[in-house]
Amino acid sequence: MAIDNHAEVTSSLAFLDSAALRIPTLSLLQADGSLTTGAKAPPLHQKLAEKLYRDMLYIRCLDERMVGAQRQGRLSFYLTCTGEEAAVAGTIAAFQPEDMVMAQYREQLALRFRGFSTAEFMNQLFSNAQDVGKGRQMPVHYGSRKLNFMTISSPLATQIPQAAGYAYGQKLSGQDACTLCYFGEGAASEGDFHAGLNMAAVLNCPVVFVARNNGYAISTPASEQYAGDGIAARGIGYGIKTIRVDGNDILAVYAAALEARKIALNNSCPVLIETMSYRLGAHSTSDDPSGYRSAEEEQQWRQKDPITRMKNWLIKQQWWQEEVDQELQKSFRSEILQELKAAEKRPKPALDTLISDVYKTPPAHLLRQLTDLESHVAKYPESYQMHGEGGR
Amino acid sequence: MAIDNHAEVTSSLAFLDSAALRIPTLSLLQADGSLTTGAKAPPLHQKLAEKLYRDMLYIRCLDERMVGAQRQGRLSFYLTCTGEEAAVAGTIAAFQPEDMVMAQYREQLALRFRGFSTAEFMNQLFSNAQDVGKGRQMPVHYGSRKLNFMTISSPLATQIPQAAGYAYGQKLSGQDACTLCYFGEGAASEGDFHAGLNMAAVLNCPVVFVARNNGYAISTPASEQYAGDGIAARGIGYGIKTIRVDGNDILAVYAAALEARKIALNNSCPVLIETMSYRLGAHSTSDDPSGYRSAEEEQQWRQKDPITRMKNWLIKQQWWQEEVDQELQKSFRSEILQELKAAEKRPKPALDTLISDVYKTPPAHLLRQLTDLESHVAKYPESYQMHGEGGR
Amino acid sequence: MIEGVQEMKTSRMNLLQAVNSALDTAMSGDQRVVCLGEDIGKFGGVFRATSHLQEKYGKQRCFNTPLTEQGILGFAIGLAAQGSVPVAEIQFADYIFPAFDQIVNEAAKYRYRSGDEFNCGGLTVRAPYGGGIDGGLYHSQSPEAYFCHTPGLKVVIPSSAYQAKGLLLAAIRDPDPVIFFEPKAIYRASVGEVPEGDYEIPLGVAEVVLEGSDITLVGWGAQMVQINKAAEMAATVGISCEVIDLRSLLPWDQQTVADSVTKTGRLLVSHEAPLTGGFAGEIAATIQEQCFLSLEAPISRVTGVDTPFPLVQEAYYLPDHLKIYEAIVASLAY
Amino acid sequence: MIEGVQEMKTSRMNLLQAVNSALDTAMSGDQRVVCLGEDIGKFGGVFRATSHLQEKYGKQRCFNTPLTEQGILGFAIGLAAQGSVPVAEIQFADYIFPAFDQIVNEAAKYRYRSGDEFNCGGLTVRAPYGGGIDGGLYHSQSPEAYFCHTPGLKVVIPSSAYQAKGLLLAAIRDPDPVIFFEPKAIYRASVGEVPEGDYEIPLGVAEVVLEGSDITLVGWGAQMVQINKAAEMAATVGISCEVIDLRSLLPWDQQTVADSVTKTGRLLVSHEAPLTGGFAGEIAATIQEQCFLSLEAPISRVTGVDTPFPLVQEAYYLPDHLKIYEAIVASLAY
Ligand SMILES: Cc1ncc(C[n+]2csc(CCOP(=O)(O)OP(=O)(O)O)c2C)c(N)n1
Ligand SMILES: Cc1ncc(C[n+]2csc(CCOP(=O)(O)OP(=O)(O)O)c2C)c(N)n1
Ligand SMILES: [Mg+2]
Ligand SMILES: [Mg+2]
Repeated sequence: MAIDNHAEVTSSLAFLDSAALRIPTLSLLQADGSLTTGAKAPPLHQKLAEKLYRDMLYIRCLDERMVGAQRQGRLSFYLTCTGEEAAVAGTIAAFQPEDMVMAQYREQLALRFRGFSTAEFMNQLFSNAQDVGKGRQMPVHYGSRKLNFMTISSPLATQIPQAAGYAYGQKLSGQDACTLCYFGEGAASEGDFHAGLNMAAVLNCPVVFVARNNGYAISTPASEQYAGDGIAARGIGYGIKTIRVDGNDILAVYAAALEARKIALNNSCPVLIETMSYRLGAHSTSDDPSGYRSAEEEQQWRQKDPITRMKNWLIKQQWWQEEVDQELQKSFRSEILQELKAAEKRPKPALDTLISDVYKTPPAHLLRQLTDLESHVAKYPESYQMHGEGGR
Repeated sequence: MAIDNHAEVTSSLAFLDSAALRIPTLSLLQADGSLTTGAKAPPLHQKLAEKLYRDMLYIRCLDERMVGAQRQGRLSFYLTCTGEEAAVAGTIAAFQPEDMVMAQYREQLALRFRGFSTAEFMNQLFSNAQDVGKGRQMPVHYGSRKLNFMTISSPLATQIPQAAGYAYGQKLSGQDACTLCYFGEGAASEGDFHAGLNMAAVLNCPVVFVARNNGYAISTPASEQYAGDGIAARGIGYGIKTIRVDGNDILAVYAAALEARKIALNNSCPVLIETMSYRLGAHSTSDDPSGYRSAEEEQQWRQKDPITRMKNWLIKQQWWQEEVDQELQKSFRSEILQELKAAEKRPKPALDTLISDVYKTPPAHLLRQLTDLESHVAKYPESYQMHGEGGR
Repeated sequence: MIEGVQEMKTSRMNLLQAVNSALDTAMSGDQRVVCLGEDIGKFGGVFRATSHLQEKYGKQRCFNTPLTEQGILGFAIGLAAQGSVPVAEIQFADYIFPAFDQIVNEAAKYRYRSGDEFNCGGLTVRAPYGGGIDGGLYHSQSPEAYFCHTPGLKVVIPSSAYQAKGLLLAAIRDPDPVIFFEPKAIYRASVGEVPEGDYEIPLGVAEVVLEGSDITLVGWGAQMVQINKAAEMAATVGISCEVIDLRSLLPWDQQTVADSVTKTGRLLVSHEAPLTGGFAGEIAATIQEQCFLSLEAPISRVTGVDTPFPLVQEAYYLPDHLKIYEAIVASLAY
Repeated sequence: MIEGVQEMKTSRMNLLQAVNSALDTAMSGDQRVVCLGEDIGKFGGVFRATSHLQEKYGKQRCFNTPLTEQGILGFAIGLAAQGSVPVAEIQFADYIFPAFDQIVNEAAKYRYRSGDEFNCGGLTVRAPYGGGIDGGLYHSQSPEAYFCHTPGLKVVIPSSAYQAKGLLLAAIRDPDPVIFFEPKAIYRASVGEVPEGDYEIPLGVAEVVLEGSDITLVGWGAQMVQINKAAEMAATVGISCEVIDLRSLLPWDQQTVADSVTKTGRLLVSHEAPLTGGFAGEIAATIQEQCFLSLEAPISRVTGVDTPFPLVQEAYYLPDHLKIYEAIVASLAY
């Protein structure tokens, strides 16, 4: 019968507030690479640990290089993961290739982890004819069917209810797979967040939500985004199993994510992980954070760099040496630069990519518009240079 | 600095769930009209108590009569408050006439409490020329500027962020008044609920939200609406002071609401009250609950009737006698029937109410459309009979 | 008529039953078809379009959602992207707007923005629309034009029981997202013989309901009742109307309309939605271009007034057969 | 030119600065004016339209909201109903859709449904719109037609710094809710002398930018750049264009356009939004009716293609001066 689960009764008039629910932050790894007292490291074996570290380093190199390239005017836009590498690496590593990833836009590390190549990054960033997205979206809106990475969409939070639905479909069709959904603490203010988490809980969807709380949504600090105890406290309200982790601590993130996937699949239910971290860079290349936050604040967080922290741990494990680091970065940088140069020279998509994929098959009116356009362009070829393939 | 309020750290991997936050239900009055042990009644003096009881009884009579009238085909639609009278009466009574009420649609009791007359109810229900709403909305979409009761809008939950904004405006313009916003547990699934509560909390809006949890949204039971601990648990997530009350217990509701208004105005902040009750009738006259719930379930809740419970208390206080009840109902019924008959005979609004109020001043294209329509109607007068005033 | 349909066993159904039959047919034929929406489960929906489907196909494939249209659409898009074939119900078309972003920014652009890596083509959104039920502002709207301005969507509106089943089956199986508006005013009033089996009516193709020579009348959904009535009235004064039921609004069958106007020299388009920005404007703009030299009178639009949908003023607001008839006469007299 | 404006001190401003100046003027003149939106506070907005307003008028009157467009609109409607005069910013017009329900079901119908007991007429919604900044699908859209189909709203789009300030001040003080789209492509490129003081440009009135005799060209916002360029090209081959900047789309100035077309006999309408269901259709439908006997060629629409807004294909998608010029020539040759 309805409502009877709210059974506990009181006769004392008391309002509860955030203090009634304090969600601690899971933290296993200290800045120097040693475990906190009482901490138990997750089963992260050497090979995977090294891969994660390499991927984090790679993305740091990629981000630095592409911000530079944007400044040089070689591409219009870029957006880094800097500061949040452990939050992304630690979560994606706990999932299987069959699991669908539905990300916000700052999770290029998840793609790298699954094998997205430098050339693939570059083709998207430079909107060339080899971009599987056909050059239609702004830089960093990656997607890959073969890697089960859903194409990024700019409107924030829309992927959250979609992820619930995707996960429901996975369950319905009997797949042993779940969905991993990333979003920022800013996006969590959207109505779609509410709809998505509530539906996932009510409809028992095997989806793991990762709320990347990096303290800012462009210029808006978390303190002007919400008044409660972060995003995690909301999970409890939806009846979702929830954990908060130190997002700069790869071990804590990985431990939580491993367990989260298990719960989601075994119990057919959603799980929420809130990763507490900091966006070390600008929001994007269009942004200048000095207009809304202090250099000191940034500096404090730079000292908590998740990559350094992991390196210290790896070195303590004797799985890594400082020297390898330099070499690796060097080789990453040269590979990136080489692919960048190649990608920017590749031809752009053909004219007809303007109208394909609007529908599965272009209807008559779109074909007519294309034909009209082709004759117009033929009349003014010099005015419409897109370096189209086949001279179209 | 960002995030540092999430300070508590743990090294043990544990997911929290609904069990981490159990919100009890405030209950003061028992079925027989006696207080629960340890309960302290709120300062509800005799005159107000009697008024509340009369208003509850009145609305019960009105609802019964109008459901009957709908069955007779005298009006197209009606919707009752039956079962939730205490939840509405107990809240509205704690507020001042200057406070704005933004309701969902099942809160006719709040209007009655503020002095909406039987004729005013009827004019709206019969869409006649005396309806201040000019006959434009379906029955029960009441509104009254003079009573600070915002006109009801059918799209659910839209009033929730609006209430936050209204309250912000009250504060900004220095009014010593707040906003009282009602909605159902079903409406609380809408994105607007999330936006409204979060914004109210972040922007410090003096608004009291009353979530009427009556177990159903049309046919959908609360168990298919949410998986957490009701609506109250969400309040904590937003950092809003929150209380859950037995919605059939007028004393508990009134006590909570009095305190809520105080908190909202003194602290300039939102407060959330969840009233646990049951929709005893059909969703509306278009609905038949036998298709989705059992008669036994209804019967169980009928025994918790909030009006009977209050009467028992009043009688125990020696403020009321059973006999008065019968008389009062009789006089309510005859007044209602009389006004009903008068209202259904009143003329309908004039033709030009079709185009007025779309804008403050009708623009040229609308005036032209009206003129065209007038000549058309003049040609076929018998086909467009709206009993318009002045034969228009 | 579709091939093979002639031989099928038919039964008398109203439009609502035809919708239910289409859903039943789709669900029984394809495991991947899933129905979701507010109150559509055990209860079968507030209009009962999904009656008995949960009984037949289980709670996993026909289920109530929480009360959130943006959530329903988001969820359904995800389901479709995954490979399911969701049919989402929005309880009234008036309540589709909270889902507008998911529809126009997400569903409509899903395939395009990914370069066809992903799509949500399996998605169908059903919603009862239109006036005629004393519904006032929020149980009467005809929002089709909003969606017709959105490349990537298909928009379909049946006007009879037979059409409802055939078009809905086609919509469900169409590889693009389809918005399917059902004329609730004639949910029960529109009754006809409907094949019990499986058949489709192709999307994007209009139906010439009545051949005529003096003027072309174009409409869709419940408005066809008014148009047909007006055509009958016109016939009594010797005016021969060609009546076209558009059925699909996006993409719409320009050829059939243009051919007809080339023949008749006159066009009238009628819809319940307000005039300004309504889809009649698009049709008029297109046809004046394609048939410029054939037109003997201005294209006439008979539509709702530029106001919100009223309640007691509804009869004044609606473009009924009398208004259409008058416009026909005016066009002929031009 | 507005009366009294001639004597005002002016300074050189771009369109963005003119918007900022309008907000500053409105806020300093009326305590009730409040600015809200994502990142508009301390930071002054991602385009800096609200620069320094928080500094000047305090955090209570110029503030960041949480990241929720439906919330921003709902909140602003409540503020307006209460008696404040909110100016809500939507960061990009592409992100206005989550607020669609609050705009079309709530703001547009607030006064009507209450019989004028309540209204939210103080509301103004500002949003940068349009292409030209390499923004792709979600930083380029021109959604004006969606709003123009919504009685109860006013829709305004400036095309210059001078217009931006005068129209925005009029919009803020207008007693009806106004959607104000700002052409971000020319935020900085459009520079001109703008009065430093307070002035308004009336809503609902078009501006004849250039008089001519052969064809009427109608547009708004950033598209005026292309239209003017095309008119110049046409002049070099002896075609005389009358150029009309609509400025207000809802309600729109039918009289000025109809008078012009009656004179020129030809009409071309251009906008960035896709063709089908775009506002050019409404204009064409209206004018073919009002000027039927004057038209010497079909009304021509030069618009975006019926696709989502692309990125690298943007130059193909956009209706530029060359496409407009070709359509002018074709119309004259008809
Ligand atoms: C619906 C919508 N509104 C606004 C924007 C503009 N916008 C892009 S990113 C962003 C901030 C997002 O912050 P957060 O979710 O915290 O993610 P972060 O950038 O910190 O990773 C905003 C406002 C958008 N993309 N979509
Ligand atoms: C946006 C929107 N979606 C759907 C509806 C249709 N509808 C009207 S009432 C209702 C159920 C509301 O339930 P709840 O909020 O619990 O309120 P209650 O009726 O129980 O008081 C629904 C689905 C609506 N009015 N608005
Ligand atoms: Mg963030
Ligand atoms: Mg309810």
